[in-house]
Amino acid sequence: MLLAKSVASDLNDILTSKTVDGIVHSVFDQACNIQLDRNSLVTLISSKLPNYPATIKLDVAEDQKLCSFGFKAGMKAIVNKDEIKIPEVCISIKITGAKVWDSAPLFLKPTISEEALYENIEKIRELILEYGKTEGIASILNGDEVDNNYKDFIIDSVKKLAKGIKYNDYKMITEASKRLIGLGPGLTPATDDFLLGIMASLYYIGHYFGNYLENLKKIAGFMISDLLGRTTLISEIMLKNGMRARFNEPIRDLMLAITNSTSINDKCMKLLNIGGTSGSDCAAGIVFGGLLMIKVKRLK
Amino acid sequence: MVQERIEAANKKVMEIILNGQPTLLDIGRAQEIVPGMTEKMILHAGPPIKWEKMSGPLRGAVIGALIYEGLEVDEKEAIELAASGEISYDPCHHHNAVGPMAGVVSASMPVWILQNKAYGNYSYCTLNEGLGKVLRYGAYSDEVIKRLRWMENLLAPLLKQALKLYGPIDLKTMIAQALQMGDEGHNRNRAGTSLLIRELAPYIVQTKFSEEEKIKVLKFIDSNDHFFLNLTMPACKCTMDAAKNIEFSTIVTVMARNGTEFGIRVSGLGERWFTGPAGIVDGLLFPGYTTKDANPDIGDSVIAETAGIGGFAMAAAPAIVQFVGGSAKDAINFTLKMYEITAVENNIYKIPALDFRGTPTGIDIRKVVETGILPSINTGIAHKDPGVGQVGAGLVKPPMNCFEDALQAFVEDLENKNII
Amino acid sequence: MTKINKLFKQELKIINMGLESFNENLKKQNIKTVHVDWKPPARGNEKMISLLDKLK
Amino acid sequence: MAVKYLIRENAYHDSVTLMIITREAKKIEGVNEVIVGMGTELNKELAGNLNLLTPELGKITPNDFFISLDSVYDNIAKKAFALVDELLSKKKVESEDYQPSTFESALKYMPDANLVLISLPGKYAAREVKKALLNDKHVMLFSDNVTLEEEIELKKLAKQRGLLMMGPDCGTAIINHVALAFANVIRKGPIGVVGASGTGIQEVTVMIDKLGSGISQAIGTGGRDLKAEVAGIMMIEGIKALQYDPLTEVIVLISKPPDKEVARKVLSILKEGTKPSVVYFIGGDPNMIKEYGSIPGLSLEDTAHKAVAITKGVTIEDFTGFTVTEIDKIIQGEANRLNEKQRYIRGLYTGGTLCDEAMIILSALVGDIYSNIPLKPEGKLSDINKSYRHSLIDLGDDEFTRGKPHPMIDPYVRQERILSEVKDREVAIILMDFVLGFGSHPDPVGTMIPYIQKARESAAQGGRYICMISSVCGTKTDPQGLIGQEKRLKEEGVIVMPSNAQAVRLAAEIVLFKEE
Repeated sequence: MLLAKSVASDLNDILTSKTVDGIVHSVFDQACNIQLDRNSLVTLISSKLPNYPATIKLDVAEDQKLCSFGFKAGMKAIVNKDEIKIPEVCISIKITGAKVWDSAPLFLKPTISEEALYENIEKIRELILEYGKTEGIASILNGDEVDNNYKDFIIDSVKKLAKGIKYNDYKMITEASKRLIGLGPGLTPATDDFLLGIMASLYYIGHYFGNYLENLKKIAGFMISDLLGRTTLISEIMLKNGMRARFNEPIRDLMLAITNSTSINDKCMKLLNIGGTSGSDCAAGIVFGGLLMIKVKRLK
Repeated sequence: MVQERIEAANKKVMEIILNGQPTLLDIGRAQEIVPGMTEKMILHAGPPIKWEKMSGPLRGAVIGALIYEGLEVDEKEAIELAASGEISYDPCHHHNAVGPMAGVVSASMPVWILQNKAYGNYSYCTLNEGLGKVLRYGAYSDEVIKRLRWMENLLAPLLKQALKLYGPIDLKTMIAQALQMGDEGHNRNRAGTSLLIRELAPYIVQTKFSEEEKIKVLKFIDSNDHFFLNLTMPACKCTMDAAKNIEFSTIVTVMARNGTEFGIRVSGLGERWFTGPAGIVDGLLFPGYTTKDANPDIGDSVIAETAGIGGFAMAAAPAIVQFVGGSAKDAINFTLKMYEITAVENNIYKIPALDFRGTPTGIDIRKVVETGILPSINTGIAHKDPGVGQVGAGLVKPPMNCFEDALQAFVEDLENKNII
Repeated sequence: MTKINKLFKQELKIINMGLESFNENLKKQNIKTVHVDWKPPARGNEKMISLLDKLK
Repeated sequence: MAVKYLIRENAYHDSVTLMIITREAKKIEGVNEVIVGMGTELNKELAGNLNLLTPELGKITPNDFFISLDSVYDNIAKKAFALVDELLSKKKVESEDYQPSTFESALKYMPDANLVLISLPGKYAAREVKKALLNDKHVMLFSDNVTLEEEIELKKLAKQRGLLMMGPDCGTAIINHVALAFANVIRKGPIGVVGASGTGIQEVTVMIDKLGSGISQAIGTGGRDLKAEVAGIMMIEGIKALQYDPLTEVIVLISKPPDKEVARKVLSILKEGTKPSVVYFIGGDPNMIKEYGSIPGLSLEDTAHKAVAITKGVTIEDFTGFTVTEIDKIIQGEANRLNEKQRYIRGLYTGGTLCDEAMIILSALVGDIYSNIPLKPEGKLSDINKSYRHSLIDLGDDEFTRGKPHPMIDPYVRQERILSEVKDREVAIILMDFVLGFGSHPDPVGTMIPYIQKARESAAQGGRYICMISSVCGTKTDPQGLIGQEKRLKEEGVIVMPSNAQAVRLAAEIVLFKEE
């Protein structure tokens, strides 16, 4: 029997007292995804990872890898709000009693000047180029230096997306985003992470400039209005959560820091360290979206 | 021809071992429960041994047991009685029982009662006394005796009641889980003890004892990581016992030490012991002690390795390998080496770090002799003087001659039967 | 095609028994190897070898 | 443009792994472009832009993993996909350092092993070889002290199962360009070698490499293969394999003079084949070789020259000269520095076959040679530790190596020996081989230099100059590096010749020049 250390608040909607069957969708060193139906996933993560929406962090040793429990894709999982059982490997995970991690957006009253905000974003750009991984699309921040198939492939769509947001042209947003979903290797293709970063900036920096959340949500909604079947299930769910302004802990922390603090290095590095290129791709989205929102300020 | 016979016999033995279903049923008083147990009998760990040959910790434990039983009141008289011939000594293993370190069991002691549900046979083991100065390390001071009485008068009855409320406990699953939580089932029992407490706690609370008593019992179990060891051991014992006396089998069914000698029994060789001098444990000594303080290897706990856990499952418990200054990789290699001398990979006991490979199970004396690889055993180190207690923990190996002698006897047996 | 000619087309995968330096040299050439920690059977004890042989 | 692809349905891999795969796949020579990812529309479109999309790839879903690459070579695509599989299935646990205790157990860790390299004590070796053969594994048996009966039994078994059984006492082989035991890093090329002598194979393959060509395979047979009792079982199997091997154009055979009947058998097998061959029976009769239509080699170097000449389609000529310019000047210069009494050559060899070859060349030029492994019984040194007249010593022979490492691994014997040789006032020339490659000492020249210096000093104290001539059996790509090793010898005033044959010839010329 394993104990859950924390559980994301949004799982309240997914995990109920009714016991349902799911299947283990995929297993990695630090994470194991359990698919409940076509549209929902519960992700078990090791205690080493930060909190994410829709995840349950397990109370296991830091270096304990989840694949070491014997989980394999395709195994049956029996799930309710108290417990997840994977009978094939005799493991049950007790959820009751775990700390709830509130994955809801956290908007604070901005405390820094626009100039400081701009500097924060520039700082992130520097950190990405220095410490980030540019094999994904983070190299988009760096002009033409890096030869990268992905970057060349999307540059026009990225520009179009910027234009769409700037002019509040929903059709343009949808069309551009469509050309940006699901590109790149990995479970969360690089462009999806990038879009998630843009959404984070859209919400948090949009909020900094006093935009109504409803309007921001509308744009985010159009960004993923043609999502279905365009990317992996995991990525799809990640983007849907992003649309609802639910981001993982490092993104949320970084966004709060950008709009409220002048020391962002730690928070940014934490994000950059996520996944293969995911963290860097997402941070690139934050920079891109941030600069865009500074330009746009108030949505039309 | 003979090889096929051996393989077939070993296959049968391994089926029995893998199918074993050790289950905790109850607690009872040794004299009433343990077959062949009498008032003036003392059971001990390892192969048979006379009082004269006993090492310090075993003697200490015998003295303590005599005092505890009220047969004699003081140390001097107890020693006289112990040597008088009036007391009969017998290995735990001759009574379906096992005991850690000195392994001393006397008539009034409470014992766990286990049954191998698959084959119906029983096994027994005392309750673990905790750490520090304890009888199993040969201590017999007042506090030791007092604790034993408390165990008899409160701990055992309370747990018995809780068990009655709970019903039988499937120990195999619990041990399997413990292995996945960093135990190896011999020298690290933290996970197993925790699992046991978790299962029993709600029922302990429901017993008809006072709050204070319940708290004391829970605290007692909680304070002792090795509490579960005294369940792992009889679980292994009843698993292995079901596989004894299978003609032509070269699988080891018992390994045990009495502090002077190391002994093994082989399924195809019946009740015979093959013994050699007990080794000195190579390991980490607690501050203030040197190897000179260490008693030779002692205890029945090596039944764990015999059944495929303990040192054989070292890869599951990298923390343990620190006792011998090793790394996590060494822990894995310790386990991998044991596959060289065992018959099968366990179907239930699995090691996360080896991608859930089953633990190496079923020591084959042929493989031990042929490869020259000895079983590697995790164990505690007792002080050589009675009453001092544990001075360290580490790794030990049986003497090679046990296996060589057994092999020779095995061949002679077949020759006598005109099979070869 | 003989097994030798088949071998010529395969990636070498080598079990090394004996000198460990040979194994190291193979590893330097990026060859997959398993080195056997070989010991004389029954530690060279002739009596034991004959007993073991009787059981074969 | 030739697109090869691999699809795995419902397979999920983390991006770190996929990035590594992309990177590693791109590194493979012959792979022009590669894309790895999940089958999303955009990934497929990108694949299309890179011309890496096939109709099948077009059908996959975002939850399918794919890799698509452009390479005209089937085998390269296979290699890339094998790499992908390997990277994807890489166990998280590093247990590769575990060393199983028995052959049987090793098989569990590497069931698809195809070769077993055995260097156990000879007494135990046969038993393990047999197990390997019965499990259909090819064997290289480095161990000696395997009985002739065992050798015959094992080779028959190998032949019956179609397997290689190189050895016993097989010091050198290069299979699929992997150096086994003592062997050099040799270029790939069209020449296939079968040899019954370790350093013989080394010298020939090294010369082939130095001449700009390369080898397909170098199969060792062990020294006794061409004895009447063994009847060349492995030599014949080796030749057949090379005849069948599409990458081999020329076959080279190296052996000490074989049993006559066996020689006929081997040569007739060569004759039956279509591939040209060069045969060097060290010190044997070249006429028989000619009779069977093979080209006889006159030295290890000449053998290499002729094999390379065949592959280049140029005229095949005997090579018995020098490739060094101004050789006459060197001969004169060295001869003039020696005093009247200095007359003899002392060869201190670590490579057995190199010593054999030296004796054959030298005896033809300067007459009687003494040795611990003499050509004729009367040339046997009564005390192997004491040289006499022209002496060539094989320091790797049993009498020197009993209980000690071979001088190619640890040149300790030669260090002492060179000091005692130069004390002899009649010694004019010290001749030395340095064998590089895997298996050999990591710096054979370096370990000798202090002793070369001491030897020079000691001679100088007696008012004498010692001429030192060497050859380095090695290539530029050997772990020790030919160029550095040669350079350091030259810095010590040691003459470095491009082959053993030329080194020996030079020594002879100097002595002869002086006598005139």
